[in-house]
Amino acid sequence: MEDILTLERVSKVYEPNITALDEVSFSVKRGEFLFITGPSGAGKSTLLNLIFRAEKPTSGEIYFEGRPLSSLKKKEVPFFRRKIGFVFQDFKLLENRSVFENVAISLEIQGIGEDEIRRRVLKILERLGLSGKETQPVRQLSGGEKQRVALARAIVNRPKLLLADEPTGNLDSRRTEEVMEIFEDLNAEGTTIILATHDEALYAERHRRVLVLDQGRLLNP
Amino acid sequence: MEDILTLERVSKVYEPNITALDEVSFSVKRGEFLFITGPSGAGKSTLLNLIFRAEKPTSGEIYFEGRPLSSLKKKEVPFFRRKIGFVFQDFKLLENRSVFENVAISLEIQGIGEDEIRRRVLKILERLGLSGKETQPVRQLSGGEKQRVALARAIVNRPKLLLADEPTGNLDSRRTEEVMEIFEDLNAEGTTIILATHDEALYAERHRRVLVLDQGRLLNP
Amino acid sequence: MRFLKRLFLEFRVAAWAYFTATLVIVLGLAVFSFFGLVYSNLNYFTQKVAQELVLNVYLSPRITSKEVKKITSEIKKEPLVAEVRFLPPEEVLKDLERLFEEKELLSGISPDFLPPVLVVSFKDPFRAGKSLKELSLRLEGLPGVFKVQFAQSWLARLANLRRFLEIISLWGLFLVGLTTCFIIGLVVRFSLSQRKEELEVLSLVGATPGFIQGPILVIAVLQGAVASFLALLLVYIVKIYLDRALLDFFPGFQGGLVFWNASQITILISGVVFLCVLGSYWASRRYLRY
Amino acid sequence: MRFLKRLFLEFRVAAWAYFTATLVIVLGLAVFSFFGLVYSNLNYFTQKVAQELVLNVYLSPRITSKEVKKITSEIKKEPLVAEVRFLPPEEVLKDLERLFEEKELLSGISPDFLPPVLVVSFKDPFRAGKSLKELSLRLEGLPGVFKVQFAQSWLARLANLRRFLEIISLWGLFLVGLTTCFIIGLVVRFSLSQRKEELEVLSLVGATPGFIQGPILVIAVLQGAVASFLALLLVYIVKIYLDRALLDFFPGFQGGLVFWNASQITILISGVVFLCVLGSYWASRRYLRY
Ligand SMILES: Nc1ncnc2c1ncn2[C@@H]1O[C@H](COP(=O)(O)OP(=O)(O)OP(=O)(O)O)[C@@H](O)[C@H]1O
Ligand SMILES: Nc1ncnc2c1ncn2[C@@H]1O[C@H](COP(=O)(O)OP(=O)(O)OP(=O)(O)O)[C@@H](O)[C@H]1O
Ligand SMILES: [Mg+2]
Ligand SMILES: [Mg+2]
Repeated sequence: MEDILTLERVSKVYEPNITALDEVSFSVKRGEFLFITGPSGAGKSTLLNLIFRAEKPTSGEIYFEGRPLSSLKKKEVPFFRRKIGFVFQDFKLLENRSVFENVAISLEIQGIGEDEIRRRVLKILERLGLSGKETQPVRQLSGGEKQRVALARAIVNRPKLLLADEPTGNLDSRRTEEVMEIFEDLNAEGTTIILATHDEALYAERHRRVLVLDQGRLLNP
Repeated sequence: MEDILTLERVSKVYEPNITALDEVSFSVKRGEFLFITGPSGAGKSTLLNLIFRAEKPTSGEIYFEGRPLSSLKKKEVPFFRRKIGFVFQDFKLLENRSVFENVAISLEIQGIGEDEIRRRVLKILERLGLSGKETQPVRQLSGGEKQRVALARAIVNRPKLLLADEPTGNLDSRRTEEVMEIFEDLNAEGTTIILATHDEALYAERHRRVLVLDQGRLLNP
Repeated sequence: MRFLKRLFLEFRVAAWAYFTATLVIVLGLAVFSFFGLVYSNLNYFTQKVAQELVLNVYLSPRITSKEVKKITSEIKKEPLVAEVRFLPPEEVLKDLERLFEEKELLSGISPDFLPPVLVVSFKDPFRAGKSLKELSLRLEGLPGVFKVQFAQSWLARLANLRRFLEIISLWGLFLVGLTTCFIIGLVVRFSLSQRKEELEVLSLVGATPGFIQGPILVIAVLQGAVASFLALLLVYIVKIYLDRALLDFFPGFQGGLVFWNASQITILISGVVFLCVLGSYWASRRYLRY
Repeated sequence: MRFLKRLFLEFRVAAWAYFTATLVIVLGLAVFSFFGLVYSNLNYFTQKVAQELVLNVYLSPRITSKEVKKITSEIKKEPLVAEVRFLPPEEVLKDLERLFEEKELLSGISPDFLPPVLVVSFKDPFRAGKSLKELSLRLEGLPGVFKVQFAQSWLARLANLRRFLEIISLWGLFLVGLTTCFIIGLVVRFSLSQRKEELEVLSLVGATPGFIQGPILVIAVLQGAVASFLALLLVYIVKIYLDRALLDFFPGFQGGLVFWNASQITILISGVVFLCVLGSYWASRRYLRY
């Protein structure tokens, strides 16, 4: 199978002297389920941000479906991002909007019909145990509930690539199991998944490729 | 040993009909190390918020050192809060200020001398692996780094009671070990600790009292 | 339909910010248009007062009516002149008597001693004012003209007053205009900066700039239109009040103050709308992350 | 020392917000104080022009100087009167000649026909204006007074102009004042609402309201003082410019425009400081969580 994503000697340096990523190179095959792990501050979130083009690398190049991200024009960025779902570590939800609106937003921007949106959003909310919370503003949710809303928003539009940054950090073990099951289902349907986590239990016994980052360097390329 | 904290049939209802806590009663002895666990949305954070008087219970009474919190005047609240350290689940840091300033703030408000502040803050930052990050603004930190800053701020003024809401959710296992060690040390020095978490590994094999919340109700009072 | 819903949502989420921002714009604009009003009315008012000022051309006594006609047509050729009126000596005496408000004072004067007068009024007294001296010299050179005289001191005084008011109003208008522009821009920016995170998040989940800014810009248009309409309404109410108040002081006062005309109103409203849209556009653009 | 450090920190963290807020306040205030200035100068100016208006008391011809003295002292008793000047008939003729600007016109009039005149000037012509008619009737009743006459129409015209300007300036001042207060309050609030979370966090870690609000309020004081100082400076510069400009139009103009006096400046500055402090206090209080 061909590569959906390729990183070539990607570095990210924050001024003045923080090297968050140091010449990272790897490829991800279409349909792969990849774990990225490493201690706190290793550069996991930075790596996902670069892939999502929320930030630009200091040097090196990232290819998505064969196309270098540096060649993306500003106008193309939103359309590029629609192909990718991102569960942010700090959720990045619209705090004053309802749970439903937060999830629906990623379908609305694509001009999908209202009924279709309603059906898909309610289905995913139910699967994540958020039924009954649809109209509650996100700011009133518990930490775990917010995390699940962020997850719902990332997967509701069935992205080609799912980036999940610590998606179970606020969830109890039963919910974590459920979420991992959802990930496995999505992966089985063809979604490529990159999951950043420090929780060894998540990838243990799963026999997936695991990349280990430490101080911005890839320990097992 | 006498009770430092007593809850009597404490309920918290969010309008219109969310019962976050339902007649919870328990006591905490001075010097105890208590775990509160339960699934996402069980009411753990709500419980800690009520003890900290960030919110007021709908009914019931909370006694801290024998004094009912409902009798606290507005003017007394800040002085009450200084006796308690709180690691918030969403950190609640000053995003635009440096790591040092964020930790120092809880000493500054008490009018402690600058040298003393410097000494204590640097010591705790070192112990939490944040040396070298002192001048970095918090908004630039990684998730786990933020969590450790929040922790540092909560314990730097050696509170009588430490409330920790999911204090290791963003930390890798080695850091989690270190943090738990710090908690044990503090507890050994006499600090009462209430730690809310969904991570069973945290309290397994520790032989501490564990309260289990589910849908706002205490399963093992 | 869909867009309308999003518009409504947009408004609902930030209703307070939009409301206060609009209020500030209304007040700023009201001040601005009020002073515009003052400026144009002062202009109009002094103009009208000055209109009463005339040039008196004293003719030689016992001049023939043919000569008078010739001089009259001569004067009428001047581009500034609006009207020329002939006053025979008897009328001049009556005028003098009116001036002194008592006949006995002038009982020693007989009409024979008095020259007939041509009373010349001007289209634009203030513009005329500048070249009046020149003109009067020229007229004095005409045969049959005895003496040209005008209430120069009063005209000068009025003209000066007008210049003074003009400079002050223009400075005021400039200051108020600058402030209004600045405040509109800033308020729009402040009210959007409160939604920094929202805009950031929207741009991160793949919304196009058009999708995010669309409702914001449409609301900016509405905001600008509503604000300028309200401001004009407010000033119009003040104008009506002033009209009444003025009737008490100027018994002869008629027709009311001058208000902005249709094209000025159009310019004002579209200027404000443009400012709001531009402000919103720049402010919201800052928070998009592409 | 410690507090100063925190003050500096406070400023550093929110420098942009403080800077723009101050700028808005400066502009709003400049507009306000500019129009205050205009108002007091219009008052002063029309007052001065009106001062030139006098009441002419024509006396019976061939009146004795003793009678004149008696009438003069009689008139001087009136509380409104500033000065009484005696004009013998020869002077009256000269005045008339000056009015007509040509001796020949009045060649038929001999001084014997003309009465001597007492020229009465007033302390406050506009206040006098209202009771002038009454006064002139009373004076006419005095023995030896032939006729009382004054340039009523001009005085009335000027008085009306003044009333008109007064009403307009007062409305303007009111509108600008309201707007300025409102904008200061809002801008202070907006700039603090951007720091909502910071204030919330501080109150959650056990800081007292005094600790949190102290630097904010001190900065509000500085902000108000600096803003009103800059606004006054700006207006003062405009005033200097206007002084120069006015010299061109009013050749006799001297001494410059009236500027705010010390006590007015004090009131203005302390009012603004008060407004800033009050606004900051209320705005920051909203975000404390106790
Ligand atoms: N905007 C920034 N400016 C400066 N330094 C930054 C910035 N963002 C991240 N860093 C630094 O880069 C390093 C990597 O951060 P990153 O967020 O990628 O870590 P992480 O692997 O996600 O850690 P965690 O598990 O704690 O979330 C950290 O040391 C962090 O302090
Ligand atoms: N301000 C609020 N208004 C309405 N409902 C609220 C509010 N805060 C919390 N809730 C609800 O109360 C319930 C308990 O919330 P709480 O934050 O205490 O859960 P938690 O046990 O901390 O969960 P987690 O492990 O996910 O953090 C949740 O269902 C939440 O949606
Ligand atoms: Mg991270
Ligand atoms: Mg919680």
